[in-house]
Amino acid sequence: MNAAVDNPQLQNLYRELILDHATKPRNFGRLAAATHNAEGINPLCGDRLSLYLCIDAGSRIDSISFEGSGCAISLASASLLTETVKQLCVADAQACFTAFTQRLTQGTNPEALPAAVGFDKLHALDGVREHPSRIKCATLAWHALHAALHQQPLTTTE
Amino acid sequence: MNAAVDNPQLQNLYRELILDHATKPRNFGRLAAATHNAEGINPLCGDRLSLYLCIDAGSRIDSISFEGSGCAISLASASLLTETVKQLCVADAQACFTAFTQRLTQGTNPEALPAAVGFDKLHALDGVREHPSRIKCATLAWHALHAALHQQPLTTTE
Amino acid sequence: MNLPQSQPIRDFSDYRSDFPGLHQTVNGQPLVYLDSAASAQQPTPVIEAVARYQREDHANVHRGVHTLSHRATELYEGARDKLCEFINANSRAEIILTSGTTESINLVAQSYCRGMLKPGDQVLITSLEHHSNIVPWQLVCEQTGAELIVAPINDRGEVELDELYELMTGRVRLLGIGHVSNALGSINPLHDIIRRAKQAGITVLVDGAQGVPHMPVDVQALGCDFYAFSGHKMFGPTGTGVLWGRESVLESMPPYQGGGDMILEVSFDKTVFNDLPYKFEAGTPNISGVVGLGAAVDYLSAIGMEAISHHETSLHDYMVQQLSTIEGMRLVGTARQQASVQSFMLNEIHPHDLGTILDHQGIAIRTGHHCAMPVMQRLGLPGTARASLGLYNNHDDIDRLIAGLEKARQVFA
Amino acid sequence: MNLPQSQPIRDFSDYRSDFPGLHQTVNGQPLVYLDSAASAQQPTPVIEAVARYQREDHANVHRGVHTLSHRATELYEGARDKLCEFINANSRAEIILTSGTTESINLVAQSYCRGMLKPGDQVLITSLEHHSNIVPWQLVCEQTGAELIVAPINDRGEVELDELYELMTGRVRLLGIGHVSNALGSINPLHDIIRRAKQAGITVLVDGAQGVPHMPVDVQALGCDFYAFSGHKMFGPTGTGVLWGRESVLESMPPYQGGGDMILEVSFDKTVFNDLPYKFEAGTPNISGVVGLGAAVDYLSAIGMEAISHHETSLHDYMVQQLSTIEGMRLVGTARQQASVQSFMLNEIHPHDLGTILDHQGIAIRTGHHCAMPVMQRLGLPGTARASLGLYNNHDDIDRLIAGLEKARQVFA
Ligand SMILES: Cc1ncc(COP(=O)(O)O)c(C=O)c1O
Ligand SMILES: Cc1ncc(COP(=O)(O)O)c(C=O)c1O
Repeated sequence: MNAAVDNPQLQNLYRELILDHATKPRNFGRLAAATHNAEGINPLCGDRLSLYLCIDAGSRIDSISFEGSGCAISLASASLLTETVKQLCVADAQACFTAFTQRLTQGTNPEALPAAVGFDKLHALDGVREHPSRIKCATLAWHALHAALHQQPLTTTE
Repeated sequence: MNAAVDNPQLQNLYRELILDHATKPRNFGRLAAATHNAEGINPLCGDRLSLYLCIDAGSRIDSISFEGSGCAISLASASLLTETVKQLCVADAQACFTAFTQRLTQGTNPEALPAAVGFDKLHALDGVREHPSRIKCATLAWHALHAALHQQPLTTTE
Repeated sequence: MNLPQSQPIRDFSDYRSDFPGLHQTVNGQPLVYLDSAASAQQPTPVIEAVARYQREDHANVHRGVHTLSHRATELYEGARDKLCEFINANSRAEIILTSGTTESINLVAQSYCRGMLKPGDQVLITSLEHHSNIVPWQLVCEQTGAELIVAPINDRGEVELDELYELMTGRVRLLGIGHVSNALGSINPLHDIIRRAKQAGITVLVDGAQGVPHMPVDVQALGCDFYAFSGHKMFGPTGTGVLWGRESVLESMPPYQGGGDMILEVSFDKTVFNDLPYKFEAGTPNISGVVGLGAAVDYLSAIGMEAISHHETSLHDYMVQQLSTIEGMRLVGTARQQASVQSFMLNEIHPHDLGTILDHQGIAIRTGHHCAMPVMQRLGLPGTARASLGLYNNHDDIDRLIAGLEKARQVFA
Repeated sequence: MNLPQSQPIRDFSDYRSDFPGLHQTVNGQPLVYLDSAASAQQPTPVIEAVARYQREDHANVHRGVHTLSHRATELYEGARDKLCEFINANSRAEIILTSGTTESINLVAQSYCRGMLKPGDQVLITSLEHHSNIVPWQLVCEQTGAELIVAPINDRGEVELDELYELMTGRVRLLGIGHVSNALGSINPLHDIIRRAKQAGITVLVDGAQGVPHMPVDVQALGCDFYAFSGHKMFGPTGTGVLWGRESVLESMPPYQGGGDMILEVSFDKTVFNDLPYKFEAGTPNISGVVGLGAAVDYLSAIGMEAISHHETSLHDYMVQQLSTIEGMRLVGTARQQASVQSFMLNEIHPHDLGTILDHQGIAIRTGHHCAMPVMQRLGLPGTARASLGLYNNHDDIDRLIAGLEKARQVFA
């Protein structure tokens, strides 16, 4: 972000990492071999993301991708999500969902997460907490993850 | 009216003549041989009056009656109406309708009415002008007259 | 329970000063407002909440990313949360914000019943109902070929329970019943009635327009499926109301009106409706009104509905006792359980004339059929005079009413 | 017409002080409100009219004999008279008071269309419409088996008139068309469109939600059959709106909702509906809201809709000119006739992010699909950023917007 942006709250929202993931999302595209998928819609802004997962016989998320359009916050969050839960078992991914959404909506710190989980990067989204109208953007992909894990093909953040 | 009633506006509304006609309405009942009739409903209070007329070949109101239930103002007005238009020709009765409703709603004095018309008694209802919510009571029977003369069987004051 | 006249209900005298509408003269006399069943006066906190919202917080809700829109949304949705707690709904998804009881009932008639009723089916109501709990069912019965059937009332103005229960056959698909009669004040024994209806597999809508302002309401304890009420009768703004519905029932219903906010996605091929409660809230809602309604809930909750019910019951007892002392008085509606409303006739004086004579003395009552013509037909009356109470009324109001009626007797002596 | 930046529109600067909502800071900056198309701020006379009504005049309308009820009725019906004059309706019977544009359109879809549409019939709309002028027709078409057909728009955001006229065959029973697009600001050439529709025997409903606040409207001159609009977009309270309908058409329609006030007489055998406009106004109306709407009409009339239209047109021209100076700016919606609204995209920045960055600078715009998803689909956009004007906006607001957008460019540089 250009240093000329003087507003600290704004800087806190659009951190380097967020802008980086938003403009160069990781794991972007469609997984042809997906075993699970879900679509998330944020009616607030009309954003929609599709999440694709390959879950192997051992209940591990073997691969994951997303596609769709959205604001910087929802794209960055989706991109970070894919990095975070890839290679996790379903239960750990579910724990991530709970930890992340609680952190954003209630400000609580995640309870002891399994060692396998690399949660720290997600703290880049902490600035969203000060922007209540954007929390749904940050949680959209996560709700889609939750829906996919529970085999519900469509979810919304309303 | 009991002289103990000290309120002049109230005295002006419930004059002796009004109370007399309300408690002993003239020409009350149904005219079996009616050639014209109409029913008036005042949705404000649920009052309903039926007006019956015998109009002869010469377009004169040979006989007239009314029945129904209503407040003192609407009963007295209906009773006075029957006395006023009985024996008038249809055109004069229509002129009475116009004169009376205009007097109540706009406060205008009747334009020169035909000599045959005894309009003066109706001035007993002048007090109604100060009670806008009661004007519809006083005009109910008159609207029924208008409807009967125009062969419309149902009218309302809404 | 008859309170002696000398025992003022102290706690409530304070609340009276919160209602600016009460502190005026009408026809030269201090106003006595005994028409709360038609619409209640509003306390300053409600009036101020609306004005403050309009001055400081207004923007459209739900779809805005800017600060004002967010603030408006928080206030609007915050009111929904308050209402949810106030009637002990299971979830905020069950609180559908409408323009009033009438719209709430029409919503159920059209969205729940219209697609479901078939010729031969029946909708059951009682003779006590307000037109708003009659005409929507007449319309949908006419549209579907179903039949509207009506349980009778007795001379006291109570629903004849035996006959009501007899009518609850397998053909009945919905029972629409009032909580409290606005014409006669009768409180229906809802717990028993709803239990019997549910045993017979009947969906129950309660018209709570006259219930919510006067007593604690717990929709889960009642066990009904729908409960409808209006903001303006519970000291909130006009143009607001609630349809509470059981979530599973609401889920099964198609939307009522189409428009903004009730959709997730619109294309010309397919439209995906939004989740509850938004599925039933099309278009820009009455935001300022709902904010005021939230303030009304706060106001009532702070006093406590139990206390309000107790206060009004005492006052109603006193009113009945005092009215009975007047020569030529006929009380209309003498149900064993009554709330906040008393209808009556005085000698042969038409109610409309009574209303005018009382108005001249600054006393506001309602006269006529009270939108309950079938009640009047059943009792053989063209209408009644009706005095109805709110939490702000007191013994003095009743005494003024009694004196005013004495004067009316003289006018027609 | 491009005004040089140095020429302030003097007359209008005074009105700004009438709107308390504009005089606050948001995120530490003086508020710039550019979201009037979603909902307008209210001037003090409107806010005061509502509060005064609630403090001094409130009671239920129409059926009361006492003074307050009479006063409330006069105020409520007085507002109807003002609205009648404001849009030059032929008679007050044609002014149906609703909760907003959305309800107005649903009323027509259900009451006018539902009983009349048959399989094979068509309802015609355009791709420019707001969801409130789409979904009600989808619902009624699904209910009746009729077909919803859609006239396309071009890249500028104008309805393709040739194709619209070609679709006006004998099968079309109703045309629903917006006056001004809330998403793109396009003004439809209503006079020509309505003339062609009437020649083809088609009933025309105009969605005037974005017309009435910004220009003179004369429903008789337009020649349509229905005209729908909302109070909250014309500086009045939420929860209010109007359906204007041609009297003969309204007469022919069955009631929409059932309840109090819309009936003359209710019995279980037969119910007689009330005359216009009451036939379509069931239940206690939004009295305080309508009183406020009457005050809004007075306010607008005092300024003059011609003057407002002129002011906003100048300002819109200035906004377009200034926006065009920004690097990476893409104007969305460039119809030759445009009013009060401008949508745009800046570089690859998602509108939602733009909205947040502007909000941080105290600038309120709307972002997203603006309840017009088909427009977005047609233009291949997920949504837009939209700045919209009201009579109170000025050059400074535009300058602040431009500066704010420059900052957004830097954030995403
Ligand atoms: C063009 C248009 N039509 C209809 C509507 C719906 O109006 P309301 O939400 O007030 O019912 C709007 C406003 O959102 C609009 O801009
Ligand atoms: C028992 C009852 N039901 C329904 C209604 C209708 O309420 P509203 O007019 O607020 O829609 C009323 C009020 O008039 C009522 O008293």
